[in-house]
Amino acid sequence: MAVLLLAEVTGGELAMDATAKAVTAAQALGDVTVLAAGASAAAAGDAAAKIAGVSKVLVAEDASLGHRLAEPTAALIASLAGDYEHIVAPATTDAKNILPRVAALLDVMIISDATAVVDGATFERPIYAGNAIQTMKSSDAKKVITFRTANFDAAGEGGSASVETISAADNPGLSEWVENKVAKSDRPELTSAGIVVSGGRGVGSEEDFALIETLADKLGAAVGASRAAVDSGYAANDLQVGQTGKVVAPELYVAVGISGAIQHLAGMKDSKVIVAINKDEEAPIFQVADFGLVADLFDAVPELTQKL
Amino acid sequence: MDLEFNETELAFRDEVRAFMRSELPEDISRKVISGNELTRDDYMRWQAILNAKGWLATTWEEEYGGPGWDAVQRHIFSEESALHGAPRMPPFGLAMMGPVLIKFGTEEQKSTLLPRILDGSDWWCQGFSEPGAGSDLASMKMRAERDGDEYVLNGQKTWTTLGQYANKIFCLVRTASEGKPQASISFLLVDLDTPGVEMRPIRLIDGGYEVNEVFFTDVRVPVENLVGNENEGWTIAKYLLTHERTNIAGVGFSIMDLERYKTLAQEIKRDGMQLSDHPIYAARAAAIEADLEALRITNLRILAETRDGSAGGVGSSMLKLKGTQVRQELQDLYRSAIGPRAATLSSGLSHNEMSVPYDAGQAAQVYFLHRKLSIFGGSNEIQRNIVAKEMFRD
Amino acid sequence: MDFNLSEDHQLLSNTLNRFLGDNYDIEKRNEAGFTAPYHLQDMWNGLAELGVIGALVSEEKGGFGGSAEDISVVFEELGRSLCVEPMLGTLLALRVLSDHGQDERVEQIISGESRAALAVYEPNMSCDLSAMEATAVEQDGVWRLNGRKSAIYGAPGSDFVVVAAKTESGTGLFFLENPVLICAAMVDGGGVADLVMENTAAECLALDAETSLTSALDLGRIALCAEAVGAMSALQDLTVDYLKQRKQFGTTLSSFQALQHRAVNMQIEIEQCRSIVISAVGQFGQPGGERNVSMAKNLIGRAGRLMSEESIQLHGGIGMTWEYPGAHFAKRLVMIDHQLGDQNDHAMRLIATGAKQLVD
Amino acid sequence: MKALVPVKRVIDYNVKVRVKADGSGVDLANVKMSMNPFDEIAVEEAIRLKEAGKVDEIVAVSIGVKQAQETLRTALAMGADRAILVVATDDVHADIEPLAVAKILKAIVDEEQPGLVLCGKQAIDNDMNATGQMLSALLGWSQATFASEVDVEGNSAKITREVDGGLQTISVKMPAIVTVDLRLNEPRYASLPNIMKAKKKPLDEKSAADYGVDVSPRLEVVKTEEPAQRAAGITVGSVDELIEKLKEAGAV
Repeated sequence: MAVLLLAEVTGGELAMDATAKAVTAAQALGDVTVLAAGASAAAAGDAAAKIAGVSKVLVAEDASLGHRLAEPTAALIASLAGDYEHIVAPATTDAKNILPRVAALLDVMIISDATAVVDGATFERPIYAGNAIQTMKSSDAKKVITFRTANFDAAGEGGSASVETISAADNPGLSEWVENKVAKSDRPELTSAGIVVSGGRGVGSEEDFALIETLADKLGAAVGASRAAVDSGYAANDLQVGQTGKVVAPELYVAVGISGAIQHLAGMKDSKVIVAINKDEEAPIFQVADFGLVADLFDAVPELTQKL
Repeated sequence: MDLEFNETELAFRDEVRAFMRSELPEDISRKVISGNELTRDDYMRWQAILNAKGWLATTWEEEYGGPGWDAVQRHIFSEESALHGAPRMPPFGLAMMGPVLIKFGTEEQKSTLLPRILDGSDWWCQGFSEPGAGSDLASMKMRAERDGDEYVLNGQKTWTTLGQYANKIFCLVRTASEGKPQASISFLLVDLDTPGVEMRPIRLIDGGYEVNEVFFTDVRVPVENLVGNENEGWTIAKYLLTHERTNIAGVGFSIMDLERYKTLAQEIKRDGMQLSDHPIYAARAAAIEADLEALRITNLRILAETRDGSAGGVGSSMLKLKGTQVRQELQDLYRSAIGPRAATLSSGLSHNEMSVPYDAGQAAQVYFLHRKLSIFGGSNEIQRNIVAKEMFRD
Repeated sequence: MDFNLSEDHQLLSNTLNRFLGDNYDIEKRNEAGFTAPYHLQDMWNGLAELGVIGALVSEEKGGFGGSAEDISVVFEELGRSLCVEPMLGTLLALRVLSDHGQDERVEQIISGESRAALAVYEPNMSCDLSAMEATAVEQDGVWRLNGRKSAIYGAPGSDFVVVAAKTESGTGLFFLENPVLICAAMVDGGGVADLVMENTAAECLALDAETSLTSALDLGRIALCAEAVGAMSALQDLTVDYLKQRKQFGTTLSSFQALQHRAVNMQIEIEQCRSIVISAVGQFGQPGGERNVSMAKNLIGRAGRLMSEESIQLHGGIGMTWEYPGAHFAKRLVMIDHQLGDQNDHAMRLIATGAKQLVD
Repeated sequence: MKALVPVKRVIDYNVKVRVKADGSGVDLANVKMSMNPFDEIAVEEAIRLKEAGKVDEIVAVSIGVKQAQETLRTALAMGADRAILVVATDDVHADIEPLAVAKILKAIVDEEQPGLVLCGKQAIDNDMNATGQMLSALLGWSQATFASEVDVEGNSAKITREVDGGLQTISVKMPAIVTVDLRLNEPRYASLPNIMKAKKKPLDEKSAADYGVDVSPRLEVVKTEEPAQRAAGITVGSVDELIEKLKEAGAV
């Protein structure tokens, strides 16, 4: 019972949080081999080898594997698939791009965004924006799964897995990377942050979104936003928390001026502690909040920032 | 959007109509339309006619002697029955006992009891309610203690409709003393001529005799009379009560009643004014007519949902609620239309002596009797609870 | 027997639902509905572009629909978002214009280029056209109108008004460009006007248009009833949500049986109203179909008041505030009864049209 | 160039989903159904490409129950030229898995030879996010997921993708599969004249068997449950009280 886990590698570096959480999920299925693939991936492979519970690391370095283009990476994974019963990854946008392609190459179904492992063939996953949880049993010989990291604890460090270098598969040459526009930020990454402060339509403007950012910086938190705030242009696309955006589960989630549409709740309701600040006492967000403050955010947020 | 029945359904309706016109005895329909009590013989005559046609047990599968109708056909049949003044056949054997036996009975029970329902050998009555358990049926108390191959029954049942005509009763009995109240109830069949069974009439508000109370003192019943397993009675009772109830809205009855009122309103004068021209009466009748037309369509809409397999349970609750409101409103309108003569008990005068149409003399009594509509079959408040539960579900 | 909307109607309903949902929130609506010209020109243009105005007239008359069902689909959606756009007045005017060969004017109205209203009602008249007092007399080849018209829906800001007035041959229709109107907002938002005519010169469209007028008014009634059903379901959603959320005595209002039962009664009446609209739509144009229209208007009048009063009561104080959307739905549902004949007028019409044979 | 747009009939975005009491799935009885919102964006993008002269025919495809015909009419009313309905089940509760959908789509692509397939990035019912990627693998075509900008130029297309941490632009060879994200465009409303015109546009009905694809599921649904509810929280009266409670909870 062997598991191949696609490590999350960005610019040659291992995204430790996402990868370590997926390792926890994968350990329930069998012996975990991590694949670190990229234009440069050796350092990421070494880092993955130190995750407790990883028994082997494969490092594939090739220019074609840079920027996570789906076709060459999927071809590589499919070529390795013979040795593994499970092929898994953290449910990042990269893995969501690649793993369904792998599954189709192997003629099996994908199980995306799994939130729990019942047994080697049976998994739980949310459907309808988290309004229902489905338990699914796979009849495929190989299971291809992405795990929603918000639902698993990160595996610890202290492993010492062997590292083996392998070569890339043939690059079909169907697509090329052009450029990245990465939001530069010193703040923690949204999906792995311990604290998230999110703003909604109630914040009212792009300028006033600074209120959210100031509070986040005070708390050492990542910044998130509701779809309404993103659509209104107050916040960048990649900050969207919700069904069609990021799913987060930090220790503390502070929702400011967010009414709490079900699609937003789907992205944050697994957070440990939820705080809601909204002037509308009927806002649905209060139904999931541990601590609700009915107040004008323009008074409450600066006060909170100052007193913390 | 299409409000009409399809061609097959229309042909079926015509067939039912022709049957009603040629086969329904006129003396029976007169009684039904005027609200007179039917005798056991009246029911048995109509039952035999329906049985001969194969149209008696409308909800049974064909292999047991049902006609194999779908929901729309059953609706058409019950509407046409009402519109032509056919008796509403007591549901206890045909609509309750039969489906329960088909679903939960042993082969032996099915093969002996089902034919007896059809040919009229058995008239079943219902032993559910007790003096201390009405809408809250799970609080019933009548006990059945196991003694060898027999159960020994002690307790009382009440509101036993037309028990005076019956030879058999199906009862909910308590067969265990522990656990949830719902989990210690069994479904038991009892011959009414068993020693220790005593039936007494309950005279109702209108002076008539329709329901009974039944007393059980050390009544011994063989264990073979159990339906389903011991302590499975609640499941069976729920199945029986939620088993599709056709014609719950009683649209056909109300249409007949409205027609009857309109005829009356053209015959009666009040202070020299034709009642049909009396602005207050006419306005009330107009409002009822609007409500009834809406109800007719609501009924068809819910029927179409049932046919398409997506009806929620709340549909029949809504139909029961509005249907009984409309019917009670009509009884009230009819009663008031009669005027001062409504106060005269009809049994005191022969039809020839009444100056109003022969069937009008009983209007007040029928009005009082029909207060039952919003109480039985799950009171209207219970129906509101059912709808509310669905409405306020998260 | 099929009570589902046809594919086209479902699409039309979806389009309107989304268009109004995206562009027409309650604050915007309240702002527009009480400020002259009591509607939003860009919304009107949007509705014209989507072909919604054309849905009120048949294809042969230059529209895209025109059946009673088309009209009920459109108005139910308008009701759901409490739209104050002058669709009712436009419907009435369009129908009589298209009945009398005014193809060019019909085309202009459908495209949104110009807008018209129909002046029928008078201070002393409700449903019964024979009670009309306004007159039209031809003098030296010019028709002159006298009398006062009231409750001309959608007239403020319209380009012309079609006026009904008594002629020697019956109830005629007259065309009045740039009329001098006494304009006001309605209690529940939207524009309305009175028109005082003193030897006012007008173009004659028809000398006896009673059949056409009655048909147009009946379609208007169906439209109002469908609008009411849309408004009722939106209001019921608000009310049920409120009962589920609002807590008193440590529990949600929805756990109190006294309130549950009232909400259930409301729900049943909505279903009844939906059914009676289906009945009126299905019978429109059939012999006796006007009775179903009157049944609908009568029932909607009674149920609208029930919905309005009960929803306010169930909301408590918040239901009384201008800020709360539910209050405006509640107002609209009562005021619909005042348009094109109320429950009593239609009960009278039912009585007057006599008994219909229910069993054939 | 021909564009193929697969569209799915799903429970309407605004409907509150309810799990059936017996755990067999979600309740779809009397529930409003609509086109998957991401698929609407894909249809809109195809229309815009056609308006820009880069696409000359738009074929909409839906795979599922017969009622999906209504979803295809929506696509036609928006501006698609013709439609193919593949009836793969008559059970409204059955969800055809992305793998089976991708296989049917592959067969249609082989027949239709489009230069571009535009899909929604995920369907809002099963949230699987897989069909486009799977179709791309089966065809051996280039793949660009989560597109927020699509720029077709001759034999290649420049696609900007929404990825973790920002945006990535890639260039793909045509023919390509593009899955679209939320912010690519604002779909238009189907106007009534266009709804009427759509009635006359061709809609072919096929079955899964016509394409020789086995649609039996690989994943068996064991049960469907309501998600765990969060325990009710408390309302605090002031910022000070909030800070105090957060300290008590160890959250700050």
